[in-house]
Amino acid sequence: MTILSIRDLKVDYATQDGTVEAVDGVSLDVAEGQHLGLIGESGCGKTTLLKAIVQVLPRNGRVVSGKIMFKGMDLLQLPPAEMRQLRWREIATIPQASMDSLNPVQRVGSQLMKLLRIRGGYDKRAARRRAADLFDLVGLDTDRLMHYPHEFSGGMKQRAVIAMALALEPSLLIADEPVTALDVIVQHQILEVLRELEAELNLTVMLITHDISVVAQVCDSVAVMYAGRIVEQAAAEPFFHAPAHPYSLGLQQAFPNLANPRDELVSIEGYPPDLREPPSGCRFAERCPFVQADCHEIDPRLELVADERLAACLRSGEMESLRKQAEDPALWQQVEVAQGFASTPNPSRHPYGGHPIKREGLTSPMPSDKSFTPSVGDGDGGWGGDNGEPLLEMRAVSKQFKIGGGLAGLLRGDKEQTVYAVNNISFSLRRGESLGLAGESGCGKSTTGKLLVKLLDASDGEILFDGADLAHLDSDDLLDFRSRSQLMFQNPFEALNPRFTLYRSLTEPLIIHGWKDENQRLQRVVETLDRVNLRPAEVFLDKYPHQLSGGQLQRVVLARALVLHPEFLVADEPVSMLDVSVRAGILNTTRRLARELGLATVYISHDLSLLQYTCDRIAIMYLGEIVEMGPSLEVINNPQHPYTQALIAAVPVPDPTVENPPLRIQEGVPRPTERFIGCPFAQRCPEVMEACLNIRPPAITDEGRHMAQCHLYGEQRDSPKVKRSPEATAAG
Amino acid sequence: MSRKLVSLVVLLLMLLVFALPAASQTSGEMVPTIIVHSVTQAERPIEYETTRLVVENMRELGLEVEHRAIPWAQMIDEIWFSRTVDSAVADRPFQMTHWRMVGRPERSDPDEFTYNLFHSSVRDGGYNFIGYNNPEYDALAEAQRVEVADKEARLDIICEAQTIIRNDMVNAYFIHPLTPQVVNTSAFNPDSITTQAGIGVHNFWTWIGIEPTTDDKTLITSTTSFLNNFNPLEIAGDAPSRVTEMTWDRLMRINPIGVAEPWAAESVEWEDPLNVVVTLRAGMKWHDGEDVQSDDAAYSFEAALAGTTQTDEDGNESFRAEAPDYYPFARNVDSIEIIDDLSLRFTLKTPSAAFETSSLAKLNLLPKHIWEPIINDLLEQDDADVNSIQEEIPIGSGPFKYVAYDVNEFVLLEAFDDHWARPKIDTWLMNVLPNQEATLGQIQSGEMNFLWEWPGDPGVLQQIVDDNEHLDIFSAISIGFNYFAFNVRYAPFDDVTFRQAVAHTIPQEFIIDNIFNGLAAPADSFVSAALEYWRQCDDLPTYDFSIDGARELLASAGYSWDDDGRLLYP
Amino acid sequence: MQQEAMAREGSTGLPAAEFRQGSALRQLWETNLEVFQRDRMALFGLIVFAIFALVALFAPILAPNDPLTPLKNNDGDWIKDALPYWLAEPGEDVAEGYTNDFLLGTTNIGRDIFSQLIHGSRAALLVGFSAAAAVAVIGTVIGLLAGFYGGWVDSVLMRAADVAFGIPFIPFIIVIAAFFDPSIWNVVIAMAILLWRDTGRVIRSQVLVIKEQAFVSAARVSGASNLRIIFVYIAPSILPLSFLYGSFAIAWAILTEASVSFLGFSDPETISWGFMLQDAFLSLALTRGAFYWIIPPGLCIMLTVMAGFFIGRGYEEVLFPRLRRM
Amino acid sequence: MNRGVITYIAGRFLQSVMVLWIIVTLLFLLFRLAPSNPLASYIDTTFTKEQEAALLARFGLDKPLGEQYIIYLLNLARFELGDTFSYSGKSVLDILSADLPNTIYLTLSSLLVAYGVGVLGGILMAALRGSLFERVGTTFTLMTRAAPTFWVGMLLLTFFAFQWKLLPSAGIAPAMVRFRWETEWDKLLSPVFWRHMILPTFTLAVYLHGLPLLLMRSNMLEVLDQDYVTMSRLAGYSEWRVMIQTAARNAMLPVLTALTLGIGYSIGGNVVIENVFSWPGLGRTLVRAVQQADYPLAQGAFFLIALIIVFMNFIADILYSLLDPRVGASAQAQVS
Repeated sequence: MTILSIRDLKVDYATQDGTVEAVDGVSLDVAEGQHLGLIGESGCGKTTLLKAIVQVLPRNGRVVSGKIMFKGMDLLQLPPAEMRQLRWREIATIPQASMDSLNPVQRVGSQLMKLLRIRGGYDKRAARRRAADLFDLVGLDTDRLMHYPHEFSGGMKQRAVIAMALALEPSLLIADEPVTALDVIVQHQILEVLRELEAELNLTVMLITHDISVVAQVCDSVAVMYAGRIVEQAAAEPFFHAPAHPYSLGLQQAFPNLANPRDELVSIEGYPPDLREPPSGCRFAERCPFVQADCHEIDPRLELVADERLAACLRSGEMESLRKQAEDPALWQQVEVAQGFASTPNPSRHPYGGHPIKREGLTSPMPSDKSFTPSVGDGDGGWGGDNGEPLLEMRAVSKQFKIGGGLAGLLRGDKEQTVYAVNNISFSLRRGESLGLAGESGCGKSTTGKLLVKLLDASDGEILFDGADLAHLDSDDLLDFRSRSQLMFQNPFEALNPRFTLYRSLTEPLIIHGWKDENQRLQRVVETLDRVNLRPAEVFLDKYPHQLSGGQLQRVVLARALVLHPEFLVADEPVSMLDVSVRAGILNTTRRLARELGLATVYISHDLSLLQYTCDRIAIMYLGEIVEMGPSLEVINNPQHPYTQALIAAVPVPDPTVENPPLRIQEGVPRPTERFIGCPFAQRCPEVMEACLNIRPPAITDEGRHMAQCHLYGEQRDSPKVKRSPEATAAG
Repeated sequence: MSRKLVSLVVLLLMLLVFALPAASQTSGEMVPTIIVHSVTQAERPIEYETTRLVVENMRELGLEVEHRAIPWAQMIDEIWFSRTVDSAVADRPFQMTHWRMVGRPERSDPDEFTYNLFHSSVRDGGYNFIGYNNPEYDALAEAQRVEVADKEARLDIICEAQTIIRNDMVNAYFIHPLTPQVVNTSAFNPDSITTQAGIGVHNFWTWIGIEPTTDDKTLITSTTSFLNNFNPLEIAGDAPSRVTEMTWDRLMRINPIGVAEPWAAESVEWEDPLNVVVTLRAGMKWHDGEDVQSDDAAYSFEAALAGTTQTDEDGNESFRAEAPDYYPFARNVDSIEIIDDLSLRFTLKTPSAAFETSSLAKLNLLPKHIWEPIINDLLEQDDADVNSIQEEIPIGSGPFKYVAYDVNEFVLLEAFDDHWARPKIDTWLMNVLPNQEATLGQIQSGEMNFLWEWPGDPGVLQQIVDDNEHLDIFSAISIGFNYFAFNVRYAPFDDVTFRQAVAHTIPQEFIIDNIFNGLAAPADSFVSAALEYWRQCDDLPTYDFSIDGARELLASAGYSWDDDGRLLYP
Repeated sequence: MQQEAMAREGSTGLPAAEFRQGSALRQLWETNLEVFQRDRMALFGLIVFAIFALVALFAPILAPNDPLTPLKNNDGDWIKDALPYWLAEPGEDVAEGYTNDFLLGTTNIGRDIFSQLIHGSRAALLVGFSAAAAVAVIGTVIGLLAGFYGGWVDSVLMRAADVAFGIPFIPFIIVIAAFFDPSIWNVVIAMAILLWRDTGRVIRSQVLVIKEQAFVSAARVSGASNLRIIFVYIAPSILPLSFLYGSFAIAWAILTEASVSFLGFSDPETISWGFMLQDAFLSLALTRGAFYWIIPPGLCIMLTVMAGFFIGRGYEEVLFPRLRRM
Repeated sequence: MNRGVITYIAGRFLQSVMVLWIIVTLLFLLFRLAPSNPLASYIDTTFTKEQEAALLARFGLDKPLGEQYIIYLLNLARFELGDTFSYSGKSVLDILSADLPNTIYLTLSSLLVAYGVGVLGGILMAALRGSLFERVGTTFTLMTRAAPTFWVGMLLLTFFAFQWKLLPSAGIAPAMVRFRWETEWDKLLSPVFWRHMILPTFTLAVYLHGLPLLLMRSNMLEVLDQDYVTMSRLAGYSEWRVMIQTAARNAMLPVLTALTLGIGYSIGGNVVIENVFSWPGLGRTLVRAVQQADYPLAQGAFFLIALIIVFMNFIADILYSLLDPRVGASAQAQVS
């Protein structure tokens, strides 16, 4: 039975620069008990659709036409009071950024009880009982009912929000990006909770996400949105095995898959169309590798292409063969170079207009990639690569921070605390080599990155760069080091000075390093922009960061890192802020350039599949220590440390037929303010032995390549297991 | 004979002293910039405007003149404590300033002004801050004090003193203010209001004589100044002084025409120039019910004389009075003898014409049973005097007694039924109301029925009275006066001619008409026209407003002007 | 490769100098421009300031009479309390010979109110702008230093701010004004001593935010020195904030100057609107209902202060877009 | 209350004491090094050198500066503010303790009115954002903030007191009423007192309501954008509940802090209004003390106002940390 039926829904937003048709004729049915995953990249209208359903559109948004039938009622016709009654009792929502959805100044339990009493009609005692039950249901300790939201970890807040959503036993649950921005282990556990609840409560779920692997794990059917339209709708299994729309194909190919690694990821280059003036033909045509002439003219309708499968593509008939072609990343690559400048918030601002530059206009004066071939002994110096001595070496490096100290802290009554961010880590890196640092948030990987480029100084140990200790550089040497090492930042929207034109941002390092000749600087900047595939470079020079999209910005950030021709690059979560469809493009470019230029690279990411794709070696960090390190494939396919095993097991597989194994560890990294005598992971380790609690585990190496710091492989391997009560492993 | 000789010598010496600084000026030198002080416009607009006007006129003489308007507190520093080059608190001694003397009943006798303003002995720390030093004048000032019996002889001396001062032009007097007071004549019988010479209608005689026309026998007035304290041994601001005068009786009081007459004393008999017998009225009571007796009266003087002699490190003895404000008025008393319950005899150290006015009519009668313990206590302490005393409800024997007060807010008095001159009103209330708008609002609305003082624009008051039938304006020439004081110690004000020339730049009439709106009388002496008796002199010299006259005067004394019109010394 | 790129130079057709314009200053200018383009009220404020600035500049020309010298009639007497000619009924007390100059009548001692009003703009703008400049400069420098260097510098400066927050503002000015020669500069000095506190704190916290931003780290990684980071990266980002507080400071300064003048602690030789009101208050303009004397200075104060507020809010809306009207 | 909160409060308290000490020291230096003569108010015809010396001794002004400072600090620590120059037999504390309640009544009543109107107005403005009403309303509020309070007071006086004679123009009550008050209670229970309070309260409120209104409005706009507000909409709470219980409640926190701070600053800022309405409070006493050069009194009044401000700043910090559980020991209230 269909519980929710959307018919030809149109929603638009009035903005200063025109009307944006955010949802443009969407029709969708959700059957009772169905678990529908709605996927698409940011700005495709999926959240707007949700807001339209529950009618909380922002002031400038309005439903233009269409129907939203819920259990036979047209929600759009309901008086507001009745609609309000429906909310939460019938349709519950887990909003995006649900971490912030709890009132920060009210205890979580009170919020839950207030909901139960006001909306659910419970009396005080019943509400308290029910709240405790709900906490149980989502796996939260009932002692935490009287805690404030800020005392909860991210995963716990998410659980609490789920508990609230389920409080009034709704028939439809809409979850908007429920696991985004959570660590992989937490993510895994939240998904597990959702899965269990679906089964237990027979919920109808609509899950909105950009992450197809999440959908693969939780949903039984899928709808893909693109530019305000639904372009494909299908049951999960057929969808994942044989997508019926080029966009779905691209999405699927763009996702790195641990289990089934690809040599080159697919990137759907380009950007969704400007919804103020949507194209008359197929909206995906600009980015589609299979585009043909009529695609630009004819607007394809969502049609039944197979059993219970809907797709909106003129070439849906030839999908079988297109799927084959799509396997080849080169097909998509073609588009990468072709795409120029994306639409910007205010096209009137800059002289080059806001529309994608047509292919024919793109005859770059730079020929192909040929000129990028590194030449040893290049006059500029630094771009050469040799594989001999390590370029960089970390020797037993530690970093502590003190917080809340000082006179002011004393007066304020703060207690001084030490955070042990990085503990005794050692590794070395040769020119041209790439190393990945992985781990949950707070494991010290970003601190390590900052130590490597001397944004921070080590508290103990030595960091040697080309033989020189970073701690003892005089100002000339420091400047030299600065020209040879670079950092690429996580958030491209913050990494560039919003007040500088791109030219200014890119030329700054050159000015600092004494490039006096303006023309030489310009030349270098243009050349570097070309290298990162921002072409024609001249178009970008006088742009401001806010005029560019995230993907473009991240390329600029990369260009800035490379403009001095460094020898060493740290990339801190280079794509985590970007849409899946463009991630691959950045990664491909970075990886290609690193290889071509012989850069030594350190990638920092929470995403193992990404590291597997980009790195020669991977190091897994936990509480400031490297617990395992080795060649990427070795680490991924043959993890030794229980923590690595857990991390890998937690990564969702973008295949509904492969179910993630249950996790044996709990979420929740302890605060790094205490030092452990034994193994730092002992608290959470499923294999914990008595030795782990008291003796520091040794680094066990396998032929000098694969290292794991764990007692399981050392002399203490026979130490008795520690029996642990379930509570001890529970969240906390 | 010998005195005259001494005077002559001193005069010569003085001429020398005056001549020296004058000689030190090279002839033809430019007269330096002159700074004229006044208070700010916010404090007293009238004084500020007058000064501004005169400064403008002085510039016409070819002088560079700066008008320095500063708050009163700072003026004290720059005038009072900056008399000479050596003692100047500010970086220089003052040159010329606007100043004013307010009228008080005890100033009805010319002694205070005659002596204190100009006698050379009070040149360094006293009121002769202008530094006037004229032995001839000193002799007169001393002589008028001795002429107790012969009032006419004294008048001659006073007249001579006035002439000298006028000629020497050490103070350029320009007005005696007319103090305007507004009375609600629907609440009081206007005929029952007494005008006291030089003071106005807000005087003791009015308070006891004013007749209410309705059943509400309350007189409500207000002051813009401060109600700091009600202490019979402390001279505070104007307003509290008027209150203490109503609540503590005195042996004599200054009557409406400015002469001391027996009050709490039934009689005051001079046995000789040094001895006077005072007999109290019978049956007087203190507000607490005790009888007023001669030992109380004697104690009132003893309290004022109380003090300790201290010896400092150098062996110098100094006397520290417990009642420093009243000590000077009792200082001349050598001994007091109690004759019986109601009479007593004062023996003076030196004959004094002003004893009745400035001592018998000045000192408040104190209840000995209350004040003796207080004074004895104070004598034990080194660092406290009567100025740190405030009785909870003060006890006097005057026609009004205290009901309640709140410093700087109000004071509420009630007629004292046991007084032999019980007032016709029952209640007397004074509010502190610094806000003039509020004052006007209240007098119009009837919230207040007796406007006591008016520091603001007199024209406004006139308009209010014109607009309101129930209000009447009363005004009287004050004993006080406004003037410009010159620091005669230094050039150019050490030159009589120069001072006289400056006097010619003061447009007396214009000031009276325009700034005072006619509510002022021209002044030419420190003795007000209100004190008719003491003005029975030959006409004093006049200094008409005339810039040209002033320039001629300067030219004749050898001053000249340079090409830019700046004034040059002779 | 260099040659190749040199050769390309011609093909881009863009001389390097053209991109140099993308300086922080230009951006700052654009922010300022944006404030006044976006916000009509801010533009209104700017125009008000401009008009008053012109009036102040040309006050001696615009004012028909000297503001302090009483006007005299043919008899040489002061023309006191003359009504504005447009208020006076025929035959009423309007001064002969001056009628058309008496736009707003005269004071109780015959000063021309209109001329005072014009001259008053000088004091207001002088005090307003110099106090604002002092507050903004001191606050910005202190905020920058405290935020950027942290540690004991921060501790000392922020403790100083706490002290400044603990000192009552108007009483402080009164005491200063009473102790030193009355002058409009007392207000400026007192504001400079005390009011940097708000600016300083806000700028400090903003610097803390900017300092942690990736683009600053990026500059550091590129080898930029502390001074370069402060002046090239941080300062331009917080300057609009200084302007915001500066424009509010203009408003506060004008208001404060008026209050202090009203209490009688100002320089009587300097005509200001507050002084006029004090003069009116003491001269009982209220009782006489001389609204032509009371209303104009108050309106002028209100107008200039509002101008400061409007401009400040304009900056606020550009800097903190969340407050923007939707 | 846990240990952390207590150490936090203790720390803040210590800090406030330090701040106060610095202020007090500055105050001492300011008054001692002032150019005017401290004895100006004593000058009279009969003033002699000996008396001057005696006076200096009486007020301890003859001692070396360092000694004076120590004595001054010790006295302050015992809350002894010394004797006034101009009121015999009254200590500074006597005068100030009579003024303080009046200032507090005026401050509290005006803040109460201002914050009541401001908070409600702010909510209304936020709810009606973008409407003509909002635009006119905020502009009007800005106008009231831009108008000098004394001028507003003057105009109100002119109409309500002088022209229409509806309300009294000055003071806290006629003396005939006032002298019957024996305790503060008598005063507070007297309708006459409240009648006198109307105009100054209203004048102050006209000025003061702007801050809470604008603050509330912008806080509301900010809070309404927060996810937890969306969440409570999604949860089906009524709009009233969303606006008032969730949004307004959270938006109120900074306003409450501002109110706490406002008490301190208003007590210092009421000076002008107290003078316009002859309100016998700290501000009027301060101005008169300065005019009379009664330095101990001026210094005492200044100290008392500073003490209240520092104390209220302290309370605001504490309040903020108590009201908002997120503000841990390290956070600092950033409301000004």
